Amino acid sequence: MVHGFQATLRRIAPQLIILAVVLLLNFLVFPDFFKIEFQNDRLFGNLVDVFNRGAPTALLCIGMTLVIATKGIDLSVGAVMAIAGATAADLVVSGYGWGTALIGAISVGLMCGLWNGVLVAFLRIQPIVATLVLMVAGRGIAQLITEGTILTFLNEGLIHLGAGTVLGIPTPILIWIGLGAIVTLGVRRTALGMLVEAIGINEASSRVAGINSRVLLVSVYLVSGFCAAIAGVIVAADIKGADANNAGLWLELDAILAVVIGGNSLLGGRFSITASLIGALIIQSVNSVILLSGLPPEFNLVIKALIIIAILVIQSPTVKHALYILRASAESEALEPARAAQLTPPKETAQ
Amino acid sequence: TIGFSQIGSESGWRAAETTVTKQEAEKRGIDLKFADAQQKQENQIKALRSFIAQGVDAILLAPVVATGWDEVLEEAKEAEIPVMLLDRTVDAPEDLYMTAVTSDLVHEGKVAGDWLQDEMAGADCSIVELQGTTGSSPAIDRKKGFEEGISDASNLKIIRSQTGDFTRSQGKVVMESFLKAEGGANICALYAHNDDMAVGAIQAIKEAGLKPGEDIKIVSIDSVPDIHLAMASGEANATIELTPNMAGPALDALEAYLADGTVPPKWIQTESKLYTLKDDNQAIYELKKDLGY
Amino acid sequence: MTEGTRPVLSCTGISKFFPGAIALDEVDLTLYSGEVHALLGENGAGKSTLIKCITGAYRRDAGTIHLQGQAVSPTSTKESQALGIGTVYQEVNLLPNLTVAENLFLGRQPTRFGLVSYSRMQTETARILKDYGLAINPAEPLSSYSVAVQQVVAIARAVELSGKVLILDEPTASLDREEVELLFSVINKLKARGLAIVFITHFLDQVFEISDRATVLRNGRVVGTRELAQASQTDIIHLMLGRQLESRIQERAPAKSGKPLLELNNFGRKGTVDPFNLTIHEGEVVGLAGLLGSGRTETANLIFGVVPADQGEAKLRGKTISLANPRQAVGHRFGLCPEDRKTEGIVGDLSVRENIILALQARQGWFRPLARAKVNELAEAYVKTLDIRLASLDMPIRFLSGGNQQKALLARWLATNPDFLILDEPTRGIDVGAHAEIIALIERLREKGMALLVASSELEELVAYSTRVIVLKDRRQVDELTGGQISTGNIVKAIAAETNREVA
Amino acid sequence: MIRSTHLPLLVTVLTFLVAFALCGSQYPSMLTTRVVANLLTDNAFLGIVAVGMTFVIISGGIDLSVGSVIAFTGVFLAVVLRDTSLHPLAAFALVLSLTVAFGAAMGAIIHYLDMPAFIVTLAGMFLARGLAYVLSTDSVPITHEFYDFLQSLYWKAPGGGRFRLTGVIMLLTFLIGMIMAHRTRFGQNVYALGGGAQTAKLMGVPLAQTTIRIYALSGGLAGLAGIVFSLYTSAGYSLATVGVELDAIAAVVIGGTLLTGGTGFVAGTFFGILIMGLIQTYIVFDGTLSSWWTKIVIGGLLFAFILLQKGLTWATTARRKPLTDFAAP
Ligand SMILES: Nc1ncnc2c1ncn2[C@@H]1O[C@H](COP(=O)(O)OP(=O)(O)OP(=O)(O)O)[C@@H](O)[C@H]1O
Ligand SMILES: Nc1ncnc2c1ncn2[C@@H]1O[C@H](COP(=O)(O)OP(=O)(O)OP(=O)(O)O)[C@@H](O)[C@H]1O
Ligand SMILES: [Mg+2]
Ligand SMILES: [Mg+2]
Repeated sequence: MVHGFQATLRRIAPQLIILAVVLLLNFLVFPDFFKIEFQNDRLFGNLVDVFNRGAPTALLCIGMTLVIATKGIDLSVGAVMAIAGATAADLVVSGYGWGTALIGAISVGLMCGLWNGVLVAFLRIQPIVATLVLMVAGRGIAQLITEGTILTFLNEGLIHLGAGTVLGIPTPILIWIGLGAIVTLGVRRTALGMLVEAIGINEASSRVAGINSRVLLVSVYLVSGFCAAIAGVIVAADIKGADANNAGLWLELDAILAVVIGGNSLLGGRFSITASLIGALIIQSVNSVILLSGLPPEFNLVIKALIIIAILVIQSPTVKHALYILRASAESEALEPARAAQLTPPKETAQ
Repeated sequence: TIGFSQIGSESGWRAAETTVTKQEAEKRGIDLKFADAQQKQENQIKALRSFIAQGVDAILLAPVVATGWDEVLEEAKEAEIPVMLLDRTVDAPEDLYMTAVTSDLVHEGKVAGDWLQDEMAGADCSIVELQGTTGSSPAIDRKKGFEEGISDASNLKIIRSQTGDFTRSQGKVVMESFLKAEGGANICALYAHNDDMAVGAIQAIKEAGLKPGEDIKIVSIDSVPDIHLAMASGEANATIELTPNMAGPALDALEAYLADGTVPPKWIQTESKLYTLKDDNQAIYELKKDLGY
Repeated sequence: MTEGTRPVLSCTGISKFFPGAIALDEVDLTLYSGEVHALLGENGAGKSTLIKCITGAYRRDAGTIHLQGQAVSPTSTKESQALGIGTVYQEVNLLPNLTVAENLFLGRQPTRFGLVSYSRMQTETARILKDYGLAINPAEPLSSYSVAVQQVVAIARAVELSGKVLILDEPTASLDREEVELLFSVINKLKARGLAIVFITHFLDQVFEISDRATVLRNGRVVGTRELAQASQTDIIHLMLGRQLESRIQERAPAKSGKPLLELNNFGRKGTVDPFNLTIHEGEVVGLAGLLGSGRTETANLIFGVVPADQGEAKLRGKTISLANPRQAVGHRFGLCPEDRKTEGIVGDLSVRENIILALQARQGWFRPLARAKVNELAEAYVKTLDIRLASLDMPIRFLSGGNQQKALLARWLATNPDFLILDEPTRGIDVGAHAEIIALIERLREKGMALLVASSELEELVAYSTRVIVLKDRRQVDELTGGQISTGNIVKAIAAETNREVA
Repeated sequence: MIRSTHLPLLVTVLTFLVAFALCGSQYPSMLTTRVVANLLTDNAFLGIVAVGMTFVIISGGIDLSVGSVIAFTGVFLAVVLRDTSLHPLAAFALVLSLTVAFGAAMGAIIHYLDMPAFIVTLAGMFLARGLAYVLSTDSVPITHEFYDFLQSLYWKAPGGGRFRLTGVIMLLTFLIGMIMAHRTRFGQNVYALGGGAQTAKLMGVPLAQTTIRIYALSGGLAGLAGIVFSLYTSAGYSLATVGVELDAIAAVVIGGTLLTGGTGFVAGTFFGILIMGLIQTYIVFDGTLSSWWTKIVIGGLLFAFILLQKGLTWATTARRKPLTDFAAP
């Protein structure tokens, strides 16, 4: 397994480096950034906030990574978050326990995933359009549940999921790391990961090879719905209320961005959930820089856009390729100049 | 038949306004055509044009933004359909609409500023501000009003100001970062452009181990039920009411006009009532909680 | 070909490196006006890579190219087209979403008042394609035609673009005898016009029929250039393989008719294949013969459930089974090596290793991953048996040469150890050495008791391994040949007979 | 001759006509020139960006930045006209060159850095709106005689409908777009790119040039739409037209263009726009839907249209196979 670990490390190295750089940026605008205290029975500090506030995006991008690996995209996750949050809130407000509420929210999320999956896998509607339907209608459904108000609740159990701590660590952090680990192991310790990649790369071939691509497709949307439901519950629990209109608004874009920053191709195929999760942390750290910088909010978007563009440019295949050649020739100069050219990586598009 | 072009349902307050408007229309036996614009001006213009094409008797418009209404209002005028503006006026010649029932957003901010100035009574105070959605007119005007309100008090200073998008969760997130960036002890008051953000911020303050309402004074705007609940337990200090009943006065004016041609004033200002801990907040909460907030 | 004339195209010292592999090592190639120059070599020898380097599709790592004495260095196919080099790359490279006419004229559409003139484009297209015996609607999207038709259109496009040099990389792989003849007549015309033509193929008969000279590559190096008038097939094969091809005398164990394995009754699908009856026994190779579009591929796809049948029933060892999709077929221990390896075969970005175990893993289920050791063992074994040339098992399969991809696909199905294996054009794009190897392999599998259904356009090959041949025409079974009846002549006769019957 | 490839277009047109007739039978006042004129005027800006979006989507890409670019254009114009004495026409030229350059820059990044359009234009979306904020968070009214003049250009049809200049601009854009898509080499290259970039490249399509032009076109049209929008509202507002990119994408898809690229029609997009406008008009005429039901119904209708299209396409292509074969030599 040492081999596997090294491969993973090599895969996520660029993301780790970028994360480190953005965290350093945080440190520059706010020197106490890395200070972590134990206060009020909980870990307290900006770094903790990054992990805590990154939870919804991180959760979403677990499912999103799988969906994107199949060459799909799930635009509905933000709306599903709202529906799930509203469901959980509605259940506890009408007197059920938090367990029931959680199960209810998850069931609703799975139903949404099923809907998307069926549209994509059986009706063969293109994912972006198929999930657009739920993205538009879903928020309406959520508001139907809350009737347009912020459905406030006081159920301690439910609130604990979003605002509580376990051994001083905020629960959302534990949830996303836990779920991320479970799903990663779930796809990598079984054949699922490879099969998902196969249908993302060439569905026709995979089908002929005997892979049940439709069920697999539905499954990834189910996972995405599940993750979105959990994220929705966390967001609602965090503010002790289900805000159908704003919960998860535009968060699907952040999740997609995180997956791409994680180095996964939007064209499907090879994926790494770990890298996506780091991508989510990167995005949250960028948000943190913006908040800590104290600049007027008019500049928020420009700053975010510029940082993201910088990250993406560094990540782009062309730049990576150039860096690779630079490194290769530097290394081989020391070793054996004649073989330097041999390290030119495959690149059909290279001119 | 009256057409009502509503902005959307982005907040509890907005939902309450819709509910109240529908109730007011029903009370008067009016057939209300409701159009939700999903926060988009273009949709509101479309809705207005459709109302005109349909030949409604009057139009209620809650404009998402002040500019850009001249053209469509002219069409309405030409079709002799009176237009009443709710909760915000527009930058258009006055003859294009009949009346505007609004609160004064700048004034609201000023009331908040004045309250804080009185409350601090000359003591130094560093304020953090949670703004509304960047670019929205309540955010701009409430900021302006508040700054006016505290301009004559050199002891009051805004040290951080960031947008919380009018939402509870952003309010909480941004407050968290304020608390860390400035240190909880260095913040003496919070001014939030709406109650939802204040409610979120209260949670952040509590999680940081501070007492909202005591360690950090909190003043916000709207007077939604949840803030009164917080005030009832002393976790918030003041709120300025923005009544969701804008349609009532508008419809009254309309009825009077139709009955005997009474031309209403161009601007019917609703009261910006200040609630503080002196009021019976529990009672207000009970009163308001079923209004559809 | 005239000695002493200046070469049209001369390439010297062309090299191309890939990670872990030297695809081309100082390759020289000289083309003279009015010659057809065959480029030969085993799978993975570097033929396609050389073409891509010359035409600017790849950036070459070393070497110079002179076109009519002028040093040129095209950095894109657009530039090489502008220089008068027309190319057909190995896999059909046309755009399925465009119409036939649009494909033919992309980049050089006739215009009128600055706007593209469709009517002219279409009449021109019809005129050009007539030379190739193709009477198709130029306004239909290309995707509605078979690979063979697309191949012809690709050739026609390249011919139109080639002012000086025409390069054809395995253009005849999916063509039938008749189309090949038409192609050759076009080539001869171009030759007479003084073009230099590069012709890549694994059919040596065709090489000797049309080419003047041949350059042979082995492992990315030129091992020799020969005047074909003075060389024999054996010489060339020796040059290619670096060894003699031991000609196996087909001493076939007589077809021991095993138990019936699969019984298809009235099996068919409306508009695709007429209902047919077919019983396949263990230890039998059933060949499917027919012309292009006769329905061989469609029959194979139907039996494997790629396109589900809508009538008839299938019985496996006497029990009725459902064949609604490939998954069920795989579950019944069937295998299908599809005709179109690019779109239905390989999973391009997965490694060769993963491609080989894909079907086996799919059959095992999602939650029972194959052990790593087992995977490696399987993959290595097949790479060795089938002689797949690769730099590493971890490289994405799309970087393999065409013939090696085909072998990897074969390995995928052999790894599942099927009871019944359907092979659709199993030797397409496979070099002579491997070709013989695959025929021997089919023989071995049959002896082990496997049932096989093989569709192929190469009649010699069908004759070599079939114990029974079914002849298809217009999506119908028209004849069945068994035992001693099986010969190339009889198959051709069977196809022709039907036509005569219709005419009569 | 009706070609099989034109089927999706036909389906869209039919869908629109049927839907319009149905709406009309329920609300007869929908069959007036007012409603027709409104459909054109109110959707003018959306139609214009959708033309650009059609090109982008046919090429296999996507442009998420258009909504923000419209907002930026509006704010830019408003600020320039407020703070300088530039003539609006000069300002138009200035802003159009800005947005074309912006689009071209995104195209260049997509091509040269080999990055997915989705992400590049997402960053573009943040950037354009961010720049609009930086220019002004307030909504800035535009008061200029020239604007009044342009707004006074309309033809009042019997029945009260006003056909305005902006509607004409949209129709012209569609016309030119159709010619560009189907009758120019550039258009053919766009389709080729959508069919497969690698293959197109091997066939000699200039990828860099085409990609850059496509996004420049989309950016430019977003700029034009921004001008039209500023005429529509006489103001520039940084929060305007949020999410318009999704409306445009939906219209393009309803119009029969495949998001996977390679097939589609500019004319189809026009009917896609009309269908979307019709849905909205119908909802307002109905007037009983609450905020949330509005969303649900819009989503539901979107789904219904996609399904209808799918069904019709299936029903008609199932039996389609060319009959021609190799002619006997
Ligand atoms: N992009 C790439 N990365 C790594 N190796 C490659 C790449 N492309 C080709 N190769 C290797 O280069 C060698 C030459 O391949 P090429 O396609 O030129 O063979 P070929 O002679 O055309 O074979 P075939 O007859 O099977 O078509 C092969 O071993 C192949 O695996
Ligand atoms: N010459 C042709 N002209 C037009 N369409 C053709 C032609 N040949 C095949 N087709 C179409 O291509 C499809 C594929 O036919 P199919 O592959 O079943 O035939 P085949 O006998 O397997 O031929 P091949 O040798 O190409 O594999 C059929 O739907 C047929 O209509
Ligand atoms: Mg080759
Ligand atoms: Mg075939």
